[in-house]
This record gives sequence, C-alpha cells and structure tokens, in this order.
Amino acid sequence: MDSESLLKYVQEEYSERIIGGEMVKGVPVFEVKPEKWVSLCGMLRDDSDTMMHSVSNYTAVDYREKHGGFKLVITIFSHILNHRLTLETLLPAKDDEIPEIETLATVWPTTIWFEREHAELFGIEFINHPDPRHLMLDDDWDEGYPMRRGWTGTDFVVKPDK
Amino acid sequence: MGIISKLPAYMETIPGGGILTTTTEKLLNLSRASSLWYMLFGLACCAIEGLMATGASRYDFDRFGMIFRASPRQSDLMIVAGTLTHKMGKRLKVLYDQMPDPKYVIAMGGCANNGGPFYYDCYSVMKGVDKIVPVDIYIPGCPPRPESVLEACIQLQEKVKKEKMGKWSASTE
Amino acid sequence: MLELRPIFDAIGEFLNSILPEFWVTIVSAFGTGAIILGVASVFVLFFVWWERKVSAHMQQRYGPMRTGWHGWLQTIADGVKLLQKEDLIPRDADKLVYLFAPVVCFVAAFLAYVTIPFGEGLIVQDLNIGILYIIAITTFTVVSLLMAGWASHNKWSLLGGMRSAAQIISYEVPLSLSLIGVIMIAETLSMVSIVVQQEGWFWNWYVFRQPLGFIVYYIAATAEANRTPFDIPEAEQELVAGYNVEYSGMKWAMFFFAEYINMLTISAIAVTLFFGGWHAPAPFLDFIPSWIWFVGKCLLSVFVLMWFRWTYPRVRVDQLMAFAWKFMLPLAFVNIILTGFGIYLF
Amino acid sequence: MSVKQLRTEEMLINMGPQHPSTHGVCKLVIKMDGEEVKYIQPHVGFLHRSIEKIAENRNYPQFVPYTDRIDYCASMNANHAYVVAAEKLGDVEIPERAEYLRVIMAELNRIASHLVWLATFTIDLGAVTPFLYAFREREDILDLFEMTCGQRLTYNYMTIGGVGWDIPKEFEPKLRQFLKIFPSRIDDYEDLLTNNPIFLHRTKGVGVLPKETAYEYSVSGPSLRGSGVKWDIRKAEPYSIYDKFDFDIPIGTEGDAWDRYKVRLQELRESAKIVEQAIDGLPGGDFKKKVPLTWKPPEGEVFCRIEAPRGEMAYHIISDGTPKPYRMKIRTASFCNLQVLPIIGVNHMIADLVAIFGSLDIILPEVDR
Repeated sequence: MDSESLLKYVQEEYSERIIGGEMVKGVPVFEVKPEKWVSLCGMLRDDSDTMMHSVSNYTAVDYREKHGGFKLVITIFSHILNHRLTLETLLPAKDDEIPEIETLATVWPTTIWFEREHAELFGIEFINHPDPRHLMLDDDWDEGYPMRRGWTGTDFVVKPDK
Repeated sequence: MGIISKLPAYMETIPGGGILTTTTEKLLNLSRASSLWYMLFGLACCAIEGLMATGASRYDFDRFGMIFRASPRQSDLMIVAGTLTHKMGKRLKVLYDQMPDPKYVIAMGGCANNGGPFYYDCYSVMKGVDKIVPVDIYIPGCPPRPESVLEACIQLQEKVKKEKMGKWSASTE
Repeated sequence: MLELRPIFDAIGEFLNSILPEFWVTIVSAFGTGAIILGVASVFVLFFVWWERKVSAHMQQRYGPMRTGWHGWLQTIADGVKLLQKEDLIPRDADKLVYLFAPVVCFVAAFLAYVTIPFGEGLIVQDLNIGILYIIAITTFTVVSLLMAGWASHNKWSLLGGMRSAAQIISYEVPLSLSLIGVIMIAETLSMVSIVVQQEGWFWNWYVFRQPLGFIVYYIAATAEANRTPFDIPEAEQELVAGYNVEYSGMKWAMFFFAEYINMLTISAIAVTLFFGGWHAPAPFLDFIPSWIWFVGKCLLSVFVLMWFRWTYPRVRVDQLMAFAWKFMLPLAFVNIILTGFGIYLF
Repeated sequence: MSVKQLRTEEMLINMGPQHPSTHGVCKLVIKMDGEEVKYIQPHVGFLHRSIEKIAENRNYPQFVPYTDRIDYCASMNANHAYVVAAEKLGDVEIPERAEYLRVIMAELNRIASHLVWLATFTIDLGAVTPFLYAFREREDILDLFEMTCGQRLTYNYMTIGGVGWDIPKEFEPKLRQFLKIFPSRIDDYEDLLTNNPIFLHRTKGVGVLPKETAYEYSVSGPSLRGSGVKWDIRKAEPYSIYDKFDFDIPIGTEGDAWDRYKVRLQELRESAKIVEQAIDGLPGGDFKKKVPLTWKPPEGEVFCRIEAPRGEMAYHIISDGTPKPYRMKIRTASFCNLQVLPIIGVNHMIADLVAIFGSLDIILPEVDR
C-alpha cells in the first residue's frame, strides 16, 4: 500500500482510536488516544491490510513545555507490504510528574528494551512491563531522569564555559 | 610478589654486592620489559585500533613480546581502550585488583585520558581512567593510531627498564 | 661418532670407580633426573618460541623480534618475568589443592620420560611394560587439571576442569587401543625392542603396517594434549582461560610448561612406535647420530601439531565426545581386527 | 549410589562484562545445566555514553563526529545515516559527485565492517588465523580512507551538504587494484572456512532464528536476511542513489549461524560490485555544498533509515528551528538484534552461545549509544 492510501485506510478503519492523521515528509503520522494506544497497535499488527509486524523505532520526547507532557512516537513497518507509518501519543505530565501508560510489550516484544530505556531516562512508567529494571544506567542510579529537558544533573556533568 | 624480586635486597647485604644488585636488577627489569602481556580491556572504538589492528599483521604487537591474556591473573599490563563509564568503572577496579603485581596501565585514547569527546554534557562517562586506577602511560588521539600504541609500549618498556626494585615491592606491601 | 651413549657409559664407570655402589645409584638417579629436566626444559623453551614464530609466519607476521636475535630470548624473558610476579591465591580457594595442582601436572608430564628412548641406548629405564607405563602416567594430568579447576573456586575453571576430565578420559580409550596394533605386531611392550624391530629402510617403520592405528593415535593424542582443535578445557573465547583462570606467575607457568612437555611426549611416542625411533630412514644415513634422528622426527611431529592449531577452529564439547566414542573407538577396534587378520594370514 | 541420589543444580554464571567473546562490554547472566545454557539475560549499558543527550547540546554539523563513535566498525555508514536524515529535515540538495563518493565510502566501510565481523566470528570459533587474513584486507580499505580523510577509524567524512574532502588522485588506481584482488581474497576465506568440516559442524543448525521471531524483535540486516527475508533498505526504500546500482540481496534459508555467515560473505562480493559501478560512474563537479555551522533547519521532525552493515540504522530528529536539535533518537540495529539472543541462544552449549553471539554481529556501542 502506498502512503496516501495507507493514510486514508487507517483514518477510515480506526477513526475512533485516533485523534488526527497527516502526511509528514511522505509518511503517515497519526495522533493516538493514550488509552487506545496498545489496542490500536495490536490491531495494526494483526490487520491483514497493514501487517505492521515490526518496529523500526520507538522514542519518547519531552514536550512538557510545548504540549504539557511526554510524547511517545513509534514507527512501525511491514516487511511484506513495504510500508510504514508513525503513531504518536501524548502523556500529560507537569514538572516532576511520572506519567503512566500500558506497555507495548504484549504487541511487539522488541519494545521491552525501548521501554526500559524510556522509563529510566525519561521517567515514564509502563504498566505491566515484564522486565522493569534499568537498562542503560547503573542499578543504584538515583540522580533523576537525565534525558528530561532542563535536567541539570549531578556533579559529574560538565558544562562548557560560554 | 615473586621470590626472585627480593633477590636484589638480599644481595645488597653481601659485602660488595652492590654491583651484583644493579646487574640483577637490570636483568630482571629487562625481562619484565620484554614480556608485557596485556589484558584485553576493549571498551569502545580504541579496542579495534589498539588491540585488534595493533595485534594484526601490519603492526604486530607480538614483535615486542606482547601477547594477550584473557585472564587478569596472567597479565602484566592493562590497556584501557575506550570510553569508561561509571557503570563499568567499578568493574575495571575489580579487574585491576585481580592482576598480580607488578602491573601497569595504559590509558588509550581521549576517552580513557579524560573523557574525550564525552567530556561535556555527558552524564554517564567517567572523566578519565586515572580517577580510579593509577595510569603509567597516556596515549592521546581519538582513536590513536596503532603506531602510537606501539610507541606507548616502547615508552612503557623504557620506564620498566629504569625501575628500582625496591620501589614497587615497597609500594604494595 | 657423536653418539652420546659412550659418554654416559664413561661417566658411569668413573662414578663406579670412586663411589660405593649405593651412592652410584643415588647419584645416577639424580643425575638422569636433572638431565631429563634440563633437556625437556630446553625443548619447552624452544617450542614456545617456535610456536610463536610458526604461528606468526603463518599469519603473515614476524612474531617476537626484539628480544635477542629474532626473539630467541623471548621465552626466557617470559620465564624470568613470571618468577617475579606476585604469588596470588584467591581468598576462597582450597589452598592445599590449589598449590599442589600445578606440581602434580608438572610431575606427571615428566614421568613419561622414564621410558622414552632418545637415542640408541639413551633411555632412563627400559621397562618391559614401557607402553603401558606411559599410557598410565600421562593420564595423571587429568587429576591435576581437575584439582586446579576445583580448587580455584571459580565457575569458569570448574567448567574447564570438568571438560578436561571428560575429554582426556574419553580419548584415553581410543589412544590405548590404537597402540595395541603395534604391540600385536611387535609382541613386546618394551620401547627399545619396538624401536629395534623397525631397523633398516624406512618401510620397516610401523606406520606403514599400522596406518590406521597411527591416525587414531595422533588424533587422540592431540586431544590428550589439549591442543586445538581439541583445546576445549581452556577455550579462551568460551571459558576465558579454563582451569588455569585463577593461576598466576610460576604456578601458571608450570601448567604451561606441562602442556608443551606433553606435546613433546606425544610426538616422542609417535616417533618411537610408528616412525622407527632413533633409526635413520635409510641405512646409509646411519652416520648421523641416532639422537639427532630422534629429535628431528619429534620436531617435525610437533610442527604438525602447531600447524593443526593455527588452521582449525575448535570443536564443540559434545562433538568432541561423539567423535571419540562413535568414530575413533570403532576405528581403533577395526584396526585391531585387521591387524589380527594380518598376523594370522602372513 | 543410584542416579536419583546424584543431586544436580543449575549453575549461574556471569559472562562478562569483561570476557573475550562478548565483543566489548556486555554482560550475559546465564544459567547452565552442565554445558547447556538454559537461560540468558543480557545486561547492557556498560558503554552508555549519553550521545542522545549530547546531541541536544550540539549544532547539527557539530554532531557528525559523534555519529562515528556510535558504530566504530562502520563509521561511514553511521555518518551517512545522520547526514541523510539531516538533509531530509532541511531539504538540502547535494551535488551528485558527493552522492557517489558517499556510496563508495559507505560500501567500502561495509566491506571493512564485515571483515571485522569475519575476524571476530572465526576467533570465537577458535580459529585464529582467518582473523589476521581478514585484517590484512581491512588495512587496504583503511589506507584508502586514510588518504581521503586522514583518519583510520572515525572519519567525520560526510558532512551535511556533501562530503568533507574530495578524493586524492591516487585514490582511484589504488581502489581499482583493491577491487581486482579482493574477490580472490574472499575465495581464500571460503577455502579456509566454508568447506572446513569443523566449521560446518559448529555453525550448521546453530542458533536458528525463525522468520517470525525476527519480525517480532525487529531484527534487521544480514541477520534477518539469513532467515530468508529479502529485505534491504537499499532496495526497499532507496536512499541516496542506491537505485542507480545493480546488485543482489543475498538471503539464507534456515536462519542458522551458517546462513548468516554465508549472507555476509556474499554481501562482501555485492558491495565490491557496487563500489566498482560507483567508481566507473563517478561524475565530476562539486563535492560539497556549504552549510554554515549554525545551520538552522525548519521546525519539524524527520525519521530516516538506512541499511548499515549490521542492519537498519535510523535517526529520528526533531527540530524546533534552533541550530540545535530538540531531540534526537538513534535507532541502531544491534539494539534490536541483541534482544533475540536470549530466545535463540537457549538450549545450546556454551560454545554455541559464543558462536551465536558472534554470528549476530553485535557491536556494543550501538546497543548502548
């Protein structure tokens, strides 16, 4: 399926689960309701017209200033049909709040590590995560969530002199 | 410390043993300098250059009598090749402690010297190996060329050759 | 001409003339012990250097170059350095066993030299059960490896020790059986008699009457000596360094020493039993002393072992076992049966 | 004593973080029943260098040297992934000569990277000599890189808007000479390994990665193609000028370590073919378009992926209109490929685990970033 028809197809089939969809640089991007996040992903994987059985990338973005929360962005694609799309969802959070969302591990096992990374670096809690340990940071790390914007960090972060 | 390293100290007590001591010392030092077995401590990019490419045919560490040992118990030299993170730092210290005396450390590359390109704005990288273990030779570069690794080994050999026997036996006992 | 036997005889006569008989026994026992130890040490020093050079040249490198001419002092430097290293004993190690493991390994490796004829008349003691003695004594190594693996209190070394026990015991069976063919033809267990029977032209060597037996022996012996492709007890990429992972300095050097001594042992046995021992391949070459022939053949055999090591990947532990029991053992039996038929027919 | 009285228990072993065959600093906690591995848990992060955090504090052109260090075995490809993404973000058109030079360098680096893989894989299996043969050819490629950009490992060659330097005069004859001898050198490796019975026994049927598992875990690159999936981003979503070249995608059938080995060896030949076509068609002209250090791409985001030697490498860049990225996420192949190790590595001998780890071609800085 080419990107245009994919955009149309998803918008029509899953209209109650998404907030909006648009074309960004040739790839369909959809804004998903946080509570429908896991179910939509599962459907897109199982739908024989989309067959999104692989994850290309899964990232979290700190949009607390701009949109008032964290965004999860996942790019999924199909090896067989050779198309991809991007899903986004906004998790509202202010200041030091830790947002929560259901884990995607049940849909694509590869997201386990991605989510572990997001959990420790951004401070997003994934409910029912099968392996909620630190991935990158040491087990006894307690200096906060380093990838959050404005994290000033600890003694060992050196900032260049201006 | 092996038994033989106490030899010069005993010799000194013999009348006229001074000359003997220097000769023995020189010989022992020479043997240590000619057989620096290094432990594989490849952490990042420098491991490819410093340990693999330097060990391969074109540069050939073996010419200097240097072979790699996988076990720290059997190595004399630790070439810390690459970025040392705080998480790895603890493990490095353990491995260093496991090496038998006399032992040497070469910090290879910018990251091992002081953090290198990961000095600023970085929350996980240790700013230099010398924060946790004593370093004998620093090699600049990112990554250093194999030639500079060989040069560092020659420098270390020079250093070992000049060592006084009492020095390292006193410092560790 | 350059035979060594007359020299030793002369020394023996001299000792007999100045000392009572009891003391002659003592002195000659220690003397031969020292000579064997010295000769074997020289061989090991040479082998270590040679292996590094051989491997280097196979890999388009030079190998040791800086210590002496083409690095010939390298092994000595290594040895002196190892003497200077700190003598570590891990805190949780079983101290007594830990200390004795290298000693057992070292001694077991040397004991085999009692019955190896290095040249015409150059044998410590020509036992009438020579082969049996060698097979029995070389297996002792496995005890030391198990001791080392257990005592180090390290899981990697335990694994290495277990592996070596399984490997050496398994390969002991085809190894022993492969030698039976030779014994059947020779009708003796004495090493000297077997060599004497192979005198004359090279087609008298037993390798031409026992090709199958030789192949089985050589493969099994490679496994006995823990050489690649059968070096799984110390597989560097899997077990770090296997049973000797916690050993440092001279204790480790003793293991290393024993490994190379074993290499010489298996070569010496192969030469004695299959390649005519100290005999020249042709009678007109007899002017070259016998011990030179023996050493030359041994070196060739050791070179082949090195060649194996630097060419082949390592086999897996279960494949190793399957190879021993499912392939080598039947082959050894086939060899025995064929030999029996041969003896019956001719 | 009966068999029942023999009590056995599983042994828990830490493999790493400093172990000869973990290719860097990875820790595998494994449970072993005798020699057999029953459970694997990888621990990573020993080389986490917070590159994504650094990216937020650097200008766009300043970040190129950091991409080298994400995958040091294939720095050119890592450069390529970043500059392609950044150019897509800012709609920068680059000269055609630069595209050709990029493809030449990227494919040469793919060869070099696969050679490092071949070297370490064979060493994991206990054969030391192929290691040195593979590094001999790698040195030839590094010579070519060195005469172009003065570095042996971390090149910083591709910049946003083109490439940093033009190739020198001696480059082309040296490259052609290399391309002439290289196929025969691959034959040498095959002579040493492909028909070696021990090598066959060690790799055939070891670590079978089924297609479905590969999909679920987003395995990519030669490891995926070894399982019989004809998927290569150079063909599926052509970036740069890969649609101009004629090359095959080698695939395996079983998905075992042998297939992954075979696919990579085949890729060496294919890459050499691409380089040959690219150097034949190399156009003249400019090699670089000037992009200032304080280059400001328009606000927006881009996700762009390329085929690196280890698989899919992608940059997700979010720009807020300032000279520094708002967020940069780097998706690397090894991060996903390593996750299948606990699945395909269990119920194998520990020796096989080492072989499987080697055959997946994991490089730890790519996992940790």
